[in-house]
Amino acid sequence: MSDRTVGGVVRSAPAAGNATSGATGVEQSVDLSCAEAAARALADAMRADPSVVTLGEDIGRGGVFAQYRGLLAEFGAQRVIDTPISESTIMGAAVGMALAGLRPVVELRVVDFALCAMDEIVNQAAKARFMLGGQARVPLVIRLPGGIWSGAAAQHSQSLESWFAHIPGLTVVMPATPLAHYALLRTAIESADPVVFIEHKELWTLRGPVPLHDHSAIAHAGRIGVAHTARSGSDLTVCTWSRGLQHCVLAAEQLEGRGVSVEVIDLQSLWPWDKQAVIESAQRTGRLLVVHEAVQVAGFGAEVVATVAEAHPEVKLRRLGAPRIPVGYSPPLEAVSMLTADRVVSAIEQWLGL
Amino acid sequence: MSDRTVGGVVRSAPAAGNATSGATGVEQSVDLSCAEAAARALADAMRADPSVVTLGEDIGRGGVFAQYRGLLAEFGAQRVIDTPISESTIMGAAVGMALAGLRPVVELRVVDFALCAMDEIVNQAAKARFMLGGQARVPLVIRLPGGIWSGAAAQHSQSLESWFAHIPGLTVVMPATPLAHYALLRTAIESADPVVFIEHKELWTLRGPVPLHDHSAIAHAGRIGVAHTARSGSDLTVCTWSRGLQHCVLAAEQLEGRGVSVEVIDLQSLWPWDKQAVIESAQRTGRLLVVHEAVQVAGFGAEVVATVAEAHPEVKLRRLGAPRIPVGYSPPLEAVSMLTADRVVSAIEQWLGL
Amino acid sequence: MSTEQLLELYRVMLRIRAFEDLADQASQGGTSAFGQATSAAPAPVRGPLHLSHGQEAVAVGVCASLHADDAITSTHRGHGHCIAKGADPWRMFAELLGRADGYNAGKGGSMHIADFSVGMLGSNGVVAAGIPIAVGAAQAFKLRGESRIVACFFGDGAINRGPFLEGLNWAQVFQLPVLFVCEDNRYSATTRSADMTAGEGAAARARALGIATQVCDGNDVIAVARAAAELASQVRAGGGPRLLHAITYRFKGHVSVDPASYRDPRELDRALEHDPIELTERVLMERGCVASAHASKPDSRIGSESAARAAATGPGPSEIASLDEIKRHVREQIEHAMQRALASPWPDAAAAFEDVQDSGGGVWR
Amino acid sequence: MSTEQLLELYRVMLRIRAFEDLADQASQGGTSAFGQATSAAPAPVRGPLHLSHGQEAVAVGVCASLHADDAITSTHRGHGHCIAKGADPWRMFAELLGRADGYNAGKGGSMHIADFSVGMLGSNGVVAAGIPIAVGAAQAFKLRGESRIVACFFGDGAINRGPFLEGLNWAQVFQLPVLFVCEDNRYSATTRSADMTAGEGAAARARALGIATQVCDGNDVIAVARAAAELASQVRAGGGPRLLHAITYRFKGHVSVDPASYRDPRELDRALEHDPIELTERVLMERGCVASAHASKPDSRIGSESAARAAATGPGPSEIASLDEIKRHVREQIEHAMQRALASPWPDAAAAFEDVQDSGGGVWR
Ligand SMILES: Cc1ncc(C[n+]2csc(CCOP(=O)(O)OP(=O)(O)O)c2C)c(N)n1
Ligand SMILES: Cc1ncc(C[n+]2csc(CCOP(=O)(O)OP(=O)(O)O)c2C)c(N)n1
Ligand SMILES: [Mg+2]
Ligand SMILES: [Mg+2]
Repeated sequence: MSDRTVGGVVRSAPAAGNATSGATGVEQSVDLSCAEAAARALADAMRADPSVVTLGEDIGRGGVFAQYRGLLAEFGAQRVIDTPISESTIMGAAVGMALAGLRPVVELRVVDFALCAMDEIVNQAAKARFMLGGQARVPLVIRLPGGIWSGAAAQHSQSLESWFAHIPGLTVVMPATPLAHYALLRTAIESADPVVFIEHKELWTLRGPVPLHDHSAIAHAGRIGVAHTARSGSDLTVCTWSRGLQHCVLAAEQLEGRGVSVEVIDLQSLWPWDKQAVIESAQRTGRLLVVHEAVQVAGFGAEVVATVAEAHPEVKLRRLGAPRIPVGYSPPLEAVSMLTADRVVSAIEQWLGL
Repeated sequence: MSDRTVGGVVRSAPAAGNATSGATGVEQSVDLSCAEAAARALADAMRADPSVVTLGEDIGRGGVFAQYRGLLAEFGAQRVIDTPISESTIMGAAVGMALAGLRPVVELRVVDFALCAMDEIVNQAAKARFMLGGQARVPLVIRLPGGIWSGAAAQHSQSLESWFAHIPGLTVVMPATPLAHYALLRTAIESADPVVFIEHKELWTLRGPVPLHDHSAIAHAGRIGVAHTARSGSDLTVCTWSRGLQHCVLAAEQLEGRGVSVEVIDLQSLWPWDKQAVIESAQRTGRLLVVHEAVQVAGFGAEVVATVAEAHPEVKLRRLGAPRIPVGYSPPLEAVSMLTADRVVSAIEQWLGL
Repeated sequence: MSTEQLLELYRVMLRIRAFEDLADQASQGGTSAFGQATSAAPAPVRGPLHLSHGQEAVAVGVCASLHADDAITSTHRGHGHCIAKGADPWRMFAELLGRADGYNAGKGGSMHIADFSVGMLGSNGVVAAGIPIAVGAAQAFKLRGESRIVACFFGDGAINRGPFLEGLNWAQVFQLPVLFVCEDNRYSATTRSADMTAGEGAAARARALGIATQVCDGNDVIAVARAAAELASQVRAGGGPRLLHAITYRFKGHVSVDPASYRDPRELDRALEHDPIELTERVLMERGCVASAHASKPDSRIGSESAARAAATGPGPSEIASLDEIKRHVREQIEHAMQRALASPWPDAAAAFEDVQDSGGGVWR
Repeated sequence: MSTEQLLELYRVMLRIRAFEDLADQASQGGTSAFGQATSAAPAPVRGPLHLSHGQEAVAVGVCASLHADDAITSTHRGHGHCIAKGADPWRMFAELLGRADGYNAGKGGSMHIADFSVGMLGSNGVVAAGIPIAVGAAQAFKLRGESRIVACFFGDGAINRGPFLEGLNWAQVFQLPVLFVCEDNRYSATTRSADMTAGEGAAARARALGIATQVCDGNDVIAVARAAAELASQVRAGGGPRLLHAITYRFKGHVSVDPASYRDPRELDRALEHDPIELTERVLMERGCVASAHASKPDSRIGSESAARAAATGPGPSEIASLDEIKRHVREQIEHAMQRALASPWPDAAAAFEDVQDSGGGVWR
């Protein structure tokens, strides 16, 4: 991966945000890592709205992935709330805060630990507005670093987006680039209902341009429920999200050299998901491959494929997801669960009989 | 529903198990409710194996649905363990018991409260054998009354089977008749790995014959991963499970009168699921409708449909599941989320253009 | 406490009792559980109905110490808390009946009743789930510099769930304005809580976290009100959380259809001798109130117009009605509330798709 | 405690320290977290590696009170517990390196090491998750009438998670043979635990549940061993659970790549003066052991054959080596263990599909 351009973004070692200032002295665009984009989005939201607060373990020191860096210094401990190791109460208290008029942004470390707060996410946050008959709403964002984190093994590597997509009341967002990360997090914080915001752990250091001061570009990138066509093509449509985007774009580039034209759609949000964009593309190319890092069985790829299969039986359909095994620690075992560009290429080659 | 025969079983008011003794004095078959079948299965398993124990809230008084009735008196408080309201520890302790050589059968009241023990189910029970490199196994059964329970509203009515199907290490079983309940619970208790056993709350009083002393019949009914063809047909295949079976059989009966021949397959277990039986039938009829009470979006129906769509594009595919809304309390709202025979009939009528 | 104040608390307790008596009746046959089957004719109130008969003094005594803009969180057994905080019985009935005028528009039912207009942030179907929610609401109040406090009700069984520890620890660490109230009715569903609870219970656990506590007779509304007032004022003064452990007893089964045959009947008999309403009546009579006026002419104040106001504000000392009259008034009001609720329309099926979420609710957008 | 016994504890502490020193080196650049990026060349030990430098006396002192068939559960910071309970360092290294001979066949890594053959039931990547597991294992032992006990290790941060309350309450209610051990190293990842913990901590919370406790200097292996032995014998005698609160300090960052720049360096300096290994050396020297033998000829017992056995059984009183020699022996053993582990093969990719579950594992059956 190293330093090559992937999906319009460049991956490299972390560095401070590198502002490109125009002659007027107004920042036009900056190059940010996903972690920086995340911290910046939260800071901008907190500046804009005093009801935005953030809470979670260790965020005062910037969080495990530096995605909260600098916030405590600017906003103080009342709004950047370091918490005890109490996942149930981190989530439950956030629900209470939201019911009382705040907009909490909740950090749960990794999606695997959200399992310690599932009642609060599903039975409380997601359902409160409905169960209360609309008396109150729960505007909060649940940030869940997800996916395989090199060598972190089965309890720190899960992808559980299909769970959240199944739960009424939850919006599910999974950005794949620094721009999407910034823009979608801003929108998520503005949402009046709970948003599950899954951030891939291996994307934190991915860098790319974020036109912070181009409001229309940010607004455009921040539309929840709208997919992003990362690459156009005509032979086959690949639908993916989160870190899958990198692999799929690389795969499409490789296949282009062999005369196969692959369209790559980054779903960006799983609920609502951009059914229309996927169907339009799949009908045009005739083939849809859904690619995700999560376990394939009962993964969200099944929903995408089933939806298309019901309405458009003429589209040929395939999924590429992980086998139904826990993520292993050792490299050769972990690799079995990992998505790679090669795997995407092979799946397509096999399908097209190349 | 009341007293008519549904899927080979009769629903009626609860009564004591009614043994039909042959002339030899040997019980040949008994008529049991699902609750009685469940209690009987556990009692028989506990008699057969001293390492089987059961734990959960209120089970000493028989459990909320009488599905533990009589067990405390026979096996004592060491093996029928009334617990504090501590879902995390009910599950976590069961994992510890299993690692130490017992075979715990865990009661979590309703599947909704399993959300309070999700770390223990997913990160501990399901993954332990793998993470430990096979040093130990976790033979336990997680009993989760599931589904809509009339008037119990959004926090007591969920169907979350697709979650468990997504998690490596979990077997997922959902019986639909007293016989299946008895036989599959026996098999689940014998399994050396964790089994999620989801019991529909509105099936507890469903009665039907259970040939307790016909070992081969019990063994046959207790095969996990094997679907049961509840009704043969040639125009369309319906695949369902749990309480869906009742509705689908009734729907098939109604449609038969109109000349439509519907095959009804009761999946019985979602992992492993009987892909072969479903595909064989769907290829024969050319149409597959997957019916479940759970929310349709990212429900297990998506997995079934996607699997068939990938391998057999010639099969026409549809799903019938609940809308993506919390289950409401008031009858007209609850009804929106409820599966009924009429809904199944309408879905088929619409599809076939009747 | 003045006699007028006590009469007011008495009236609220009566209101809760009358409300739950009617709800109980309307629920019989409505839930299949505890060996009871659903009746053929569906009950007007469906689903599990948890009654607080015998526990009214806790709700009433605690809410007496709260201001209108203070908040409470409640449990699955929340009718008393709702009424004590000021919710209107007719809209509560409408909710139990699943009607459109219900507080939750028929979406929640008994276990989810809330009335945000009086600071009642919600009953909850999950044991102990209200604790972190209360704590978070209090943190919002504190962050905004408001003087509001939150009273957080939970049962004696709830103290064995993790969120009890987590929530109390959190409230103490952040010095939040929460008055925790353990309604110790001795039972966790069908199980004796004592058999499942290590140590001395809620108060001892709170003290181990440095939270000051009081233990009181939860059937003595004066004792509850006194303790709650003291603790609430400490909380309001910024002293961090406090916990009130109120010892009471659940007269009925766990849910309305539960015959509670697992209890020694004598245990109930003894408890009934300490009915919080009768205890209050005795005190009122000691203070000069009369049981019945033996007046044949009906008090003009009983008229439907002014009844609600009279019950809400209480009569002046010179015009104190007999306790029987008060009871009759309250019961009539509650019956009237039920009638009004029964006249409320069913919600539209389309409402099932409303208030789910804005971005892509139930219907595909 | 006899000098031989103390020497044995000393040796085990050294083994832990040497093990973690090598693991630490092998992990540098291996995890992207805390502002540290993964290096270009992947580290031999990947993933988060939590080191227990400075806490060795807790693991060693507690395990000294356990029998071979007793069990322990551990945390994400579990190397010390494993070694103290008798796990073999080479198979632990093999696990950290992800090799086929690892205790978990390379499937678990540092956070999941277990050795069921010595009663080590598992490290755990989820804070506090080991507590209910320990409690359940103890319940199994009690049910079968065995005299085995379970020692359950957890950190000071873990006491703010629900399972701590639930597990302790459960153990006390059922009077289970569990020795709870809170390893209080003052930090929860990058956060000072004191800032997030209400009240006096683990021991106070346990006492509120009626569980007897002791608090000890967790850097004094003799004090730990004494307290643990006393509590363990009470537990073994059927007295129900006990809790040991051992106060210690984490010398390194939260994970090996964490520079821990959030700490005052003087805090660490002060702590290093109470290194549990140095403290033990001082006691041993007071008891007549020498620091270094100044002997140029190497002790024959250092030979690779007998080294393992010698370290496991300890030399007789007449043949006590100098402390430096012991250190050297241990370090050589551990280096040897690492070498042996490095020679272990990688697991087959096919192993990823094994030990998932019998009914329908990863591959469609
Ligand atoms: C997490 C969870 N577990 C179990 C239940 C089922 N349940 C409902 S009420 C109850 C008993 C609660 O006891 P307590 O907290 O004392 O309240 P009480 O019913 O006595 O008012 C139980 C076990 C639940 N609702 N939530
Ligand atoms: C449920 C859960 N929440 C958060 C984490 C992340 N985490 C890992 S270790 C740790 C700190 C634990 O502190 P403590 O219990 O004192 O143990 P120590 O690390 O000090 O040994 C945290 C927050 C986790 N692993 N599990
Ligand atoms: Mg109670
Ligand atoms: Mg610590």
